[in-house]
Amino acid sequence: MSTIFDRHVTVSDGCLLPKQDVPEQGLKKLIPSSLQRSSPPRIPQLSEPELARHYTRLSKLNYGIDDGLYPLGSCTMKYNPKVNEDLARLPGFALAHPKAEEGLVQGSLHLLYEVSHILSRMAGLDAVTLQPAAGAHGELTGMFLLRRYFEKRGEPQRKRILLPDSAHGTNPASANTAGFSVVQLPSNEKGMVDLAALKGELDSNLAGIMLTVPNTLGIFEEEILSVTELVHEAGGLCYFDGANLNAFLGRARPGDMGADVFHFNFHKTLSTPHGGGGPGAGPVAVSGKLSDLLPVPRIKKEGEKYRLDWDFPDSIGSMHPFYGNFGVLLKAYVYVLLLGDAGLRAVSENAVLNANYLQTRLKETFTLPYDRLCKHEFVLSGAEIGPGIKTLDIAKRLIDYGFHPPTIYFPLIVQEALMIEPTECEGRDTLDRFVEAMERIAAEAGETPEQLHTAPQRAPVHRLDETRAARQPVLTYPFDAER
Amino acid sequence: MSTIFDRHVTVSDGCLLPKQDVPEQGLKKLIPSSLQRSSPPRIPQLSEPELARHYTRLSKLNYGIDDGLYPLGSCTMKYNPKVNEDLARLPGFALAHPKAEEGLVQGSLHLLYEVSHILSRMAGLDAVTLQPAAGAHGELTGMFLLRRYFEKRGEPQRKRILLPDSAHGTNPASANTAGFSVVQLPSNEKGMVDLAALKGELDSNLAGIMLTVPNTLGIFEEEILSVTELVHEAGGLCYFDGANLNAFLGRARPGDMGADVFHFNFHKTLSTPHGGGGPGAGPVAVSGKLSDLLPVPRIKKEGEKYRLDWDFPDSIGSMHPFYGNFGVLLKAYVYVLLLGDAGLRAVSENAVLNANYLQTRLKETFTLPYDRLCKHEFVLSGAEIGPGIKTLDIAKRLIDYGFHPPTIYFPLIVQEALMIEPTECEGRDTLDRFVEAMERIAAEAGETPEQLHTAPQRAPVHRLDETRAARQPVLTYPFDAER
Amino acid sequence: MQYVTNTKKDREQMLAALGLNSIEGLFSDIPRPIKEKFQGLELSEKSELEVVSALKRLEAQNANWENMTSFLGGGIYDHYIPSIVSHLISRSEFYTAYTPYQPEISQGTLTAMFEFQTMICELTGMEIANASLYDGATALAEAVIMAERIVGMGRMAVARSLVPDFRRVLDTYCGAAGIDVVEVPYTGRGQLDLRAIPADISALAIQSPNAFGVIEDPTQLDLGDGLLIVVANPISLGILAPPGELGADVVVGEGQPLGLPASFGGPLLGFFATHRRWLRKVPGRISGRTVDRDGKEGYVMAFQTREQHIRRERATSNICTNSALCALAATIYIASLGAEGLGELARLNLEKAHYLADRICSLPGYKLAFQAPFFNEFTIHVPVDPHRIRDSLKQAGFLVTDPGELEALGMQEALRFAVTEKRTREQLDSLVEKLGGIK
Amino acid sequence: MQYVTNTKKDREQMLAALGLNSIEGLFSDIPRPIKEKFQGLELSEKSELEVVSALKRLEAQNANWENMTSFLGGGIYDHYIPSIVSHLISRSEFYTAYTPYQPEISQGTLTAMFEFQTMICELTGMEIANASLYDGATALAEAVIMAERIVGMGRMAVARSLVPDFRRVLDTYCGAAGIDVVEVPYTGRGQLDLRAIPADISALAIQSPNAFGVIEDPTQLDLGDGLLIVVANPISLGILAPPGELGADVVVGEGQPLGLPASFGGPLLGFFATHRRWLRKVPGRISGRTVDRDGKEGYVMAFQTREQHIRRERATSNICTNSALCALAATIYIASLGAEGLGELARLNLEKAHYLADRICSLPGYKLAFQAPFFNEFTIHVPVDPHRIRDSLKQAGFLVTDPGELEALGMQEALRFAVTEKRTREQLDSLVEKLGGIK
Ligand SMILES: Cc1ncc(COP(=O)(O)O)c(C=O)c1O
Ligand SMILES: Cc1ncc(COP(=O)(O)O)c(C=O)c1O
Repeated sequence: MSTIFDRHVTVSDGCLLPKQDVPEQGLKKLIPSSLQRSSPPRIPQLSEPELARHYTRLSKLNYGIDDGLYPLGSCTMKYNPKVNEDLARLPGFALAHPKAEEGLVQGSLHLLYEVSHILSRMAGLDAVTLQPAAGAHGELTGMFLLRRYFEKRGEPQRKRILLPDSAHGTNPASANTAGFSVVQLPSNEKGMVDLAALKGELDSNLAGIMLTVPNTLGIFEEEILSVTELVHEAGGLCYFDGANLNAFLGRARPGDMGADVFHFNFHKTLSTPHGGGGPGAGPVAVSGKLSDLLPVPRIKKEGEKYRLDWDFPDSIGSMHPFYGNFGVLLKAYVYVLLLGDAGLRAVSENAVLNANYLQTRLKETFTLPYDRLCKHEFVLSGAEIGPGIKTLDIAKRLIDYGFHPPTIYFPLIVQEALMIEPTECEGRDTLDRFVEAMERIAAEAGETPEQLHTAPQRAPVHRLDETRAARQPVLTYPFDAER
Repeated sequence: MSTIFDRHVTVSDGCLLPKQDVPEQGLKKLIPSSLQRSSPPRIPQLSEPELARHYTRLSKLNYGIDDGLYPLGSCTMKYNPKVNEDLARLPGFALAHPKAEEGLVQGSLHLLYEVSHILSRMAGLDAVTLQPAAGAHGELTGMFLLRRYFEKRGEPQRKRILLPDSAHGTNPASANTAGFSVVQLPSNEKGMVDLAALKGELDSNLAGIMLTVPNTLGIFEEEILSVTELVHEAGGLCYFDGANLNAFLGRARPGDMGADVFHFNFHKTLSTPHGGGGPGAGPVAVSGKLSDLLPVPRIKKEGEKYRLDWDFPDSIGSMHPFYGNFGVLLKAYVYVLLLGDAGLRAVSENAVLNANYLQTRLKETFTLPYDRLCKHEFVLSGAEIGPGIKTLDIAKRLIDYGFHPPTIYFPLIVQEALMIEPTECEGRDTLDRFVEAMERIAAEAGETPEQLHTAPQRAPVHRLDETRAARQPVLTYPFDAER
Repeated sequence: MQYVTNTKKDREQMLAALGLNSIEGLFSDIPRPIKEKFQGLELSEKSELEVVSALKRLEAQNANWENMTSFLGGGIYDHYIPSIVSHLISRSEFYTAYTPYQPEISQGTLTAMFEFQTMICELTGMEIANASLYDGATALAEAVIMAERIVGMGRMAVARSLVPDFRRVLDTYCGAAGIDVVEVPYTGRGQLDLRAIPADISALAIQSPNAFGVIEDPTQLDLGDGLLIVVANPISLGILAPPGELGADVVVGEGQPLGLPASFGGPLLGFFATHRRWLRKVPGRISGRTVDRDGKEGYVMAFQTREQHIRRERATSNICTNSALCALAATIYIASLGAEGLGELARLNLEKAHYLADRICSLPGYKLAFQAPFFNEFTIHVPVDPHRIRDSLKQAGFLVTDPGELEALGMQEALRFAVTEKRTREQLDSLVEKLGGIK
Repeated sequence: MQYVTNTKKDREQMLAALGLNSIEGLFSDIPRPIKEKFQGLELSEKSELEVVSALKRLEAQNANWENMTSFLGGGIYDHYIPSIVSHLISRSEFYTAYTPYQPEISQGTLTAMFEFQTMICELTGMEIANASLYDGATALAEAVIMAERIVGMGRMAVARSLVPDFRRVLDTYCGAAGIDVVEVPYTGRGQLDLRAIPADISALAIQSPNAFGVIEDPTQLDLGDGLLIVVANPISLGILAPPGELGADVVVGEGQPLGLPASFGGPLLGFFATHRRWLRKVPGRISGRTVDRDGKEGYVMAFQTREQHIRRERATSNICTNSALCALAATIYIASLGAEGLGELARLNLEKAHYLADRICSLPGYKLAFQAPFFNEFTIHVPVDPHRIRDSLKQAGFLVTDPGELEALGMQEALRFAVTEKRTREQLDSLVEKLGGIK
């Protein structure tokens, strides 16, 4: 893939920038020479036509949601409504400066206020911070809240966080960053939290548990109420990772399951685009006992005016320089307004229906380690499908069939995992075509395994050598190297 | 290529449209049943995700300017600045209704007024109508003007229009539609108007001549001043087709060459997108003697106010229901403001340089029937490049090399014509790659002609059977046919 | 200049390759007197930032259109355009492509054209449609020219109730093409006066709903050899009988209501549908299905022989560039609604318009100008100088069409209101309230 | 619901295939008490048209930002964003894609990430950079955490002249991570007080230009084992020496000035650059070049082993989703300017800011708060209550930052002005005129 550094350098003759309209004093006079740049950065300028072509070409090397099924488990790759994009670009919103006087940004504050309220109702929890910029950032916020909570209660020794072995990797990393130690809980044969094991970990150093509901196997913890009750009885708090909220949107609320902290993942559940890796939004809702600890500033309504409220002396501080990812929050707000309660229910209905339909059809061909009603996703094992065939091979071969592969090798408790989440947006036709491709791949695995090993063949590049990237790291353009 | 009619039909459960908020009276009461539709149109509704995917997929079957070189001769496929698109969508412009009171649309009228003035200066002519929606529409407007002019002068017998044999097909068609009879003028060995032949046609039935400058061979008529003088002396008028204005933008003006009528082609010269076949704009500039005949309404400035002026009793009428393609005119206005005089000169400089560079390099391999300095384009012949190879084969083979083919089989006076126009936007790198591809194709034509006959191989479809489309026309979706 | 890719060095090298030592050498073929007369625009190059500001200043000279409540209509309507339309037509592969001369790399445009043709046929009840014309008015003019070619009477009739914008264009074309135009009056119900239709015409052109908003009933017409051309509002066809089923020979119209902004009257979208037997007489581009070398389905521009490139002076019309991107927008718009949505949309318009009409008629002195069915637009006889009403309404942000337009059609003391799905009951009620206050 | 593709019939058939007879059967695993407690939002489904209107009404509750003349800064600046940036990042293949877990069909994102990393290294003078973090403030916090992991002193120092938004986040992270934060005062020139730097720190964090707009000179610093972290304004690096050349060990900052709208403070773009030797300690995604089976060049996410998926609790950081699309915007923005354009842009900012500063200082009682070099932002000592000045300016449409922000940093009676290339001389002059009139 050629980069812009490989391209023709244009020295623009014309004016891209306005002409200087004030008398110039000169760099020499204004900046001490020791603080001036001595040589220009090695950055080419492309003519606009070339710029357009370069990035149009790059875009075509990508696979997006508008290109087809994107069944990345745990990622909820649903359609990103176009209207979201337009509204986030309205100049009154896009140009508003975060340091403007409150009187100039009443509309923006009002919107944030509404979003907080909607989220708090959705979560069934008392208060919300909109600051976290992604799911993992929400987790970190939650962990900071727990830490502060126990410090305030005079229980600073509560430093153990329980985590099912099916948890997403960001959970332990977040807990760790906040100074907690992580204890892994084994899952039982149903893929759920093992209550006996849980009971064995309930001591006075327990800070809490981090759960994903439904869990990363796509299974709803049947004993969820017992789990949260046990943790609460032991003086701990329950953190819920909301990555999988799509499964019960419009039907159930984490607060009613015993959650004390819950993070939303807007770029999954609430239709905001993932942008090739962000920006996202990971607002956090908390139960009453944690609400005074939330980050500042918070948005407050006084009469008909909206204000920033800094007056929370127990607050953990700030997780974001301003009020969270406003542009992303706006898109989710639009989405919720469009859907309303009925639309939200339709989401979970179709998401779960699609997942179960796929699960039922695919388990004929692939191993389904936890065979039960699933929610919005399910996890197959790609092991033993053919001689020397790995899940990676299956994934790459799916590319040849025109599909984005599922999430692979996660959760860790399933060998050669294939984690499949179709979302509510896919229609039955697409699901049937996907099943057909998977069945053909299973057949190929036995008959023509080379086709899998050498896949993808129909992608812009063939299989890439990830090991080499780590062993011989080339992380910036090698200007000086002979290419 | 599957159409939306092949796709899954969705009955939307939700609301795409707002709910009815007035008391309903019912169709039955409001519309006589004989005037009601008895069965619904066979039009599927797609869910928005499916809609997005269908048209995203279709878009990827197209080749656009941002995908690479697009050397369609006579079409001036230059880069379409992105900022044009944004500004045409500004709500104050996009929402303005053409029947609004003048006071509500002063900005729109002002813009149109400015555009007229710029065009009149660019053409070196006195007055302008912005109504024509495309080049051919400009031609028709021009022909209507000529007709009216001679009627008014009491010379209704002037019905003969002279046309070089290199003229674009719309020229005779337009002249014809306006009731003129077309006389074809042979080109001389230099590819220019044959003065002797011209002199032979100058009689009292002469209405005028339609010229393209530079002509469709990309050659500037050296004797242009003699040609226009001769026509004028014979009592005729000179129509200039402005499709090729890019060749002398910022350097010369049709009015100074003797033009009485000149049409601009915005979607060629002035950077407005071609949209896969429009919308365009084809404003017409005229010399003083024709200015009272221009279509109404015209835009007038009175003090600081802009008005629509209907008061031209000699006007031919209206060529457009309103004021022309405002959105397109706006984009060209933006383009001209961005470029200024220096930028316009840079356009013709680079357009002509690129064309001559390509001509010089390609004539080594291909026949160049008129070998001289060209302007913005030139015409090769694809004849005799290999056994049984036609220009069509060369064009299709270029697709395999990733290029859009040139215009082919036009102008008619070159056998197996390949009409190549690189525009100012292309850089030398791209031109060199194109030359290389053409040279390889020439080699293949001798060595592996099958590769040309069966081209394209790397397009979404292979060579399409155009004859069949005419012999067995399928022009709408065959709902009833077994597919 | 940011749109030029060659560097100064490139240019020097390329000139050298041409054996030239200056750019002027490239223009040596332009006669000196011409070059000497040249005058520029006296505009300096500007940055994008400056031009954006300049255009926003111009925009600000317009009224704030987002705050206006529009009842303007007469061909151009204020319908809601779903966001997806603009997103999809903004894919550069669509909007920067040329006319699909090379079908193998233009299947996107050609497939969409085919879809558009099919949709227009479904809506109008005709057998074939072209891929677009400039606008509805020129589409009507082209239809008349086609009719004249087919029937050859040298004259045509047109309903007086045709919107004047169309009429002007029609007259202009007919004038130049030597076709006489005879006007047919309307009855007291605002409909075509069937008794006044002249004989020996190549075509009769009517509009339905017409300039007064009234729906015409052409079922009783008998034109002999003459063709019936119907100008239709495509949105109304969600519930109204397709003109093809009512006897139309050609159905044309303005496609702006199908997902295009008003844009001060352009670009627009002409559609054109007719009988299959006149296939080779239809102006404009047509996409047709065919197969490739391997038998795979694909689309091409069919019947290019009708066009100028090949037959030149015998071409069916001079249409080359037309309104393809607008047709694509309309196609996506229609597909986003589907048959059901189109019906629902039409009903929203219909009911809202009738609600408003009823409310207005409850005001003393206001009454419907015509007792005839209408769709989303209607004409009201008003008890006060309509120009004054229009002015007062404007102050309140309500826009209605110039009564002068109706006066020119013989309707004094009248105003026309168009009501789309965008108008809320609240807006309708407050319009009525405002009207009630005007004395 | 328009985003669901299954029809009612599809759903029935699929349920049947599952052996279920109602949708409720799909949710039988959710304990009944939970379902019984459920309460909805009490929001009905709305059409796009209604939601667009609702959002425009909210927008109208904001000031008309297009008419404001902004001198706001402090991290978020009002630079011009070329139109092409938004067009290109709006290609759905870019903005709807997930993190590039499958590199073979994500080369667009991965190549652009690689370009971004290269550009950041070129601008900052560092060897490696990551592909983005949430924002500049968390990037600083991550840098401190990395420094603590490397040096392990348990405390860090921070310049008092760091913008408060960054400081709050830094304090929050350090508090939770158990890192003590020591504040280093500024001198009378508004620069870091070199004599007040504590010993035994894992890192010193400074900002340049700092919260007063003053450019720091870190060349004389000696931190022992401690790392120097510099928060930089990327636009200033078009003319200012790269921090890497001045001794920085980590350079972080807010990328918003590189082509992102202010958007009320988010989404933003954190950048992070450091020495190659700490490659495996860097938080966030990194794109690396490799080859495919055929030796063709391509890109992958390198060093995923640092990340949570693999090493879980030993992960370098918990960053997963970051700010990829903003980084793409910045990449395109930078490429549209190139090195020359970046220099020109920086000079425009610099000169305009100095022009304004000079003009303001010509007013009686107004003077620069600090005699030190600045870039496009500066602090002025004012003779009138700065809050009152701010209010009066606001009435005239001129926006400046709350003086409270400076007061919290120990600067009384002061105002800060940021000046970008968007400000015209006319605007600057009228600001000065307005200021002169405030008594
Ligand atoms: C279960 C789960 N938790 C947390 C995360 C982290 O979310 P983010 O990427 O928004 O930081 C993810 C993302 O993949 C996830 O799937
Ligand atoms: C020389 C010439 N004249 C006229 C036209 C017709 O212009 P338009 O397609 O805008 O109607 C063309 C278009 O290809 C052309 O090349």
